Amino acid sequence: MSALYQQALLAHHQSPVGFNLDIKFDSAKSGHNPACGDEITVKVAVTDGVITDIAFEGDSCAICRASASIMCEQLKVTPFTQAKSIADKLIAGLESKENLSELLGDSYAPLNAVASFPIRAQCAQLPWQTFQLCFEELKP
Amino acid sequence: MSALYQQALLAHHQSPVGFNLDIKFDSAKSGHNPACGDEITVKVAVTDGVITDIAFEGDSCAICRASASIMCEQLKVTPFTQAKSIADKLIAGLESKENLSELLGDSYAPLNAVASFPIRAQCAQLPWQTFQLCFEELKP
Amino acid sequence: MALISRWKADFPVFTQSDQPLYYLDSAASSLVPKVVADASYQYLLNEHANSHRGFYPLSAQLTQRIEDIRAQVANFINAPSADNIIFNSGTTAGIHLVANGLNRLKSGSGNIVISAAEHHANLLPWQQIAENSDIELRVVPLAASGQVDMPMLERLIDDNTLIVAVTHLSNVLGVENPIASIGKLTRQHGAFLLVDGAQFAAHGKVNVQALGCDFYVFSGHKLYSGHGSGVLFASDVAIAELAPVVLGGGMVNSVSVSDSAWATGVRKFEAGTLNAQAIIALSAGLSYLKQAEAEGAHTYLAELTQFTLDKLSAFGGINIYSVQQSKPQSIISFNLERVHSHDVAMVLAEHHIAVRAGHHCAQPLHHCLGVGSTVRISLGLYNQAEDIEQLLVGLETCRQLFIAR
Amino acid sequence: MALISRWKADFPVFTQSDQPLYYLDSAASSLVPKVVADASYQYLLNEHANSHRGFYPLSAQLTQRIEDIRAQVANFINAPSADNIIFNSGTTAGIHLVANGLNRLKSGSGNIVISAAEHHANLLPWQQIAENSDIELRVVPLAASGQVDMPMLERLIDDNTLIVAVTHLSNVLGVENPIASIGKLTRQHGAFLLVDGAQFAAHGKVNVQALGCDFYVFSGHKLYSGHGSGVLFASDVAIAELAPVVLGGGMVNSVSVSDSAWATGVRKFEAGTLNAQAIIALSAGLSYLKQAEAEGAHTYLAELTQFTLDKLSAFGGINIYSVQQSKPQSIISFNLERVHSHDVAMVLAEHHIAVRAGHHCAQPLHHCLGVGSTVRISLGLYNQAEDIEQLLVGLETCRQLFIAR
Ligand SMILES: Cc1ncc(COP(=O)(O)O)c(C=O)c1O
Ligand SMILES: Cc1ncc(COP(=O)(O)O)c(C=O)c1O
Repeated sequence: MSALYQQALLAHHQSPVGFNLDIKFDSAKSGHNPACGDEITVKVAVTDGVITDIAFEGDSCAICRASASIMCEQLKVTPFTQAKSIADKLIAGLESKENLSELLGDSYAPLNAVASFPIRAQCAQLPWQTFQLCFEELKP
Repeated sequence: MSALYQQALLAHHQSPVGFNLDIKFDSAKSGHNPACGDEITVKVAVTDGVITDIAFEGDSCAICRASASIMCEQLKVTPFTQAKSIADKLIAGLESKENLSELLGDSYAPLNAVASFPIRAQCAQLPWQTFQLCFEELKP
Repeated sequence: MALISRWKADFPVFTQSDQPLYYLDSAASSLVPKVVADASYQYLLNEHANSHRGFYPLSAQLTQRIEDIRAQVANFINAPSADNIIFNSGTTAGIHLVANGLNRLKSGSGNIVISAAEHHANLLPWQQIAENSDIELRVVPLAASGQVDMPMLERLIDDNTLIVAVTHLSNVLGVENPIASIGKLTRQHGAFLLVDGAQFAAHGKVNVQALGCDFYVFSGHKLYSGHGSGVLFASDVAIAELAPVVLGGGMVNSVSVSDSAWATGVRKFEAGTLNAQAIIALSAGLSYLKQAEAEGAHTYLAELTQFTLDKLSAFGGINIYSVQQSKPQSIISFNLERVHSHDVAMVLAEHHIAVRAGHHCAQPLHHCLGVGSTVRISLGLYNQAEDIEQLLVGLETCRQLFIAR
Repeated sequence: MALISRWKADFPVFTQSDQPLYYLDSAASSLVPKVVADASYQYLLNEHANSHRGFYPLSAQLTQRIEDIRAQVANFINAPSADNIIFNSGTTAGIHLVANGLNRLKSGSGNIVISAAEHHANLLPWQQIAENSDIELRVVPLAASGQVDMPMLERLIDDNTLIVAVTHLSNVLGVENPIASIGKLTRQHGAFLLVDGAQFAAHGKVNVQALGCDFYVFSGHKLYSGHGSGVLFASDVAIAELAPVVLGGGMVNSVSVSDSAWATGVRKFEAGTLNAQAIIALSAGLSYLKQAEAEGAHTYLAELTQFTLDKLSAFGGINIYSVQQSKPQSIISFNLERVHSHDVAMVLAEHHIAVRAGHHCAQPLHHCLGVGSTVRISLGLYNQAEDIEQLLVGLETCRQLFIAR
């Protein structure tokens, strides 16, 4: 039906993982995409170098929200530095229009189509860039 | 041969009347046409309300020079205020693309073609505008 | 009421491919009719030269033609004379010339009054002046009607007001401001009035003398003329106080390494090579528009706007930010509840519908509306009921994709 | 040596009427080949939109295309990256952005160095800065070669020099300046170097990195591209010090009524609607020029220039102001002794010859030459020996009309 808004992406949009800022956290950061007007807040809790909880909230488009949902789903219980490297790869992959499921695994497939819409790639990057800010704050 | 540079105009250009600033004068004024780079100086001597001598000099194009020559030829021994009104008519006539010989007499025929070249009409106007400056200075 | 455009066939883009195009973004830029493209093409092929410079016919005739078009433009907005018309590259460039060229703004004190509905082009230059001097920027809020709040304006203008700068027609709300009343008030306080006509010029008869404005600015590309032309109308008093901002060839009488003297008249505001192609296209565009207006364009577009408003209201779940007006003005902004404007625009694009989503270079206005972004549809001569019906199909898809389950 | 142009047939203007056209005014604006006019026409008919704004294909594809052309332009002048290319409306506009946007020029002290051969576009903005501040304007005279006098330049640049602004190729003399040497000197003193490439860009390979310049400016309309496009190259260091001058839509990240934040990258220097038509025409023009260069255009034009110089010298009674160079550069200025340049231009126009007469927006240079005005001929790809032969016929008429009797 829609090249960009496929079922898998819409599922994340409609039932986002981690859409709940009411968690205990060690770092909270906000991000803003001026082109789109998207605003997001990401919170992360880290214990012994592992992400124990991660959540987001904000007024954002479906792509940003789905991407944030995938992020929360994928990064929970992940070593913090490994999470950072996933974020780096995803952001760069969207920039260079790579196939994200080949790059990072099937869970990222909902975002595959985004790479073909450069103007929207920023929306998918925003949650991850905001997560990077948290990493900068907490990094060892 | 040339629509603009007809024989009569060229004759004035080549043997200009009044091209000699070494006269006794009551007013001397300079004019400048920035579009063309033309520069001219006009000198006038007036006795008892009549122009007794008028002359010009300067670095100018053929049209400006021919127009100045016609001016010197026509205005000498003319009542000052009448000369002023001729100058006004000629300047306005060139602006509104009128036929100058119909407007002012056959002596002005060499300038008839100039009206069809708006960009050059300024060149023909310059001596007369400079004369007007003299009139402003001396006017009763 | 058959809302079928009699002008659509004049625009080749609609038949160039087998993909349909439902273009609802004329406020960003209107499409170009064949007659305008032809005039440009003809110019480029056979008439191109540098105007205002050469004695040879190609250049001299072009100079004459541009000066004739200056008179045509003066006539289009009922300016007193062609000597009040300054050509430039667009509304943004025109406002730049005023904000940086007006002597009184260099005094460093006083205030500037704008409205909360201004496009960034009519906000940022004033904001910068306020930041770099003691001049205060005063922003008049909007009334419930979407117009400038007149009682508030009366309170904010005073004898220290240097200039009032307001839009004639909001590019987000499609609401027309009462410029003539604003002009009266402005004059009482000895302030200048600049009107941003970028949107209005395509939708109504402009009469700068009746409006009582000192500056009126608009862009050719919103008037069916393609890119590259802009017009700055300046009244005689305004010109007398305006210094040239962009400096270069064609604007000086005499230049030495130590000193220069400006040319007289409007040419001193047009440094550099004039874009003759854009000016010729503007001429063709204005003629086209005038003809369409004679054929009832304003009424047609008002009806089509009303039709659109009715359909959107009936659709449900839509917040419309454009206020109902006696004469609806071809621009409508809205949001589909709970769906981001960019998602709506993307899905509509997949339905071959062109709309704009975002803040439309009017972030402060969106702040007032309490939303980050909106979907904007704006109508041009080629639009008809069919475009709106397709829009509703697209919106229905949005609803199904993003909401309904 | 057959001096017949292989490119003339690409320009429809020469066959559009039964009147011949001997166009010798390419330095004012070069004529437009059919391939460029076609690209513009195609754009206006089928591809017109507002770029950098919309999500729908018409706009999104246009955005992509403009960004691709940015890369093409970067390549044309060997800029490090597309992020060093700012689009605007011409050389005059480009220099305006630098003169009004560079932070160091706001300090109010120091000096600016230009040459005596500058076009008003590269003189007036600096003159104005000097008038309004304690910054001193230093004008380097020309050597007998017609180039910037290098020993004098060395004396005039110092550690307080903020920027050196010189032309790459004089639009009057057709003399090329030793920019790379100037660049070296400039860097030693920590000054910026702006190069006015308006004339050179059509006549030689530009390599901004080898030249060592911080800014390089040129206009599309002198590059066979029609009106409306200009390019400002700015190095990374230069961009870091450049504030936006023209303010409006598309250049800000966030705007509130009290404060705004610029967008990152070159887009912040491109406020307002981009002239996509002119940018697309520029792309077609650059491709056309590149192809012609591959076919030997530079050598051909150098030969034709030399041929012209030889013919003019042999004609007698002509003062040629362009100095003999190893590689003559398509521009020759002269006067017919005892005949005003405007009269020459008029008579030539009657012979269907297009030349420029006057000060060519370089009054200070004419002052140095000791003349008020000159006749300038400048060659383009369409010129050939025939044009020069007709020129001599025209000059012979001038001689007969104004001198010989
Ligand atoms: C050397 C030089 N600089 C600047 C300009 C100004 O270019 P434009 O009129 O395209 O802004 C010109 C051409 O007129 C020129 O020859
Ligand atoms: C109200 C208003 N003002 C100014 C502008 C800027 O116009 P331009 O981009 O043609 O300079 C626009 C359009 O974008 C507008 O809608």
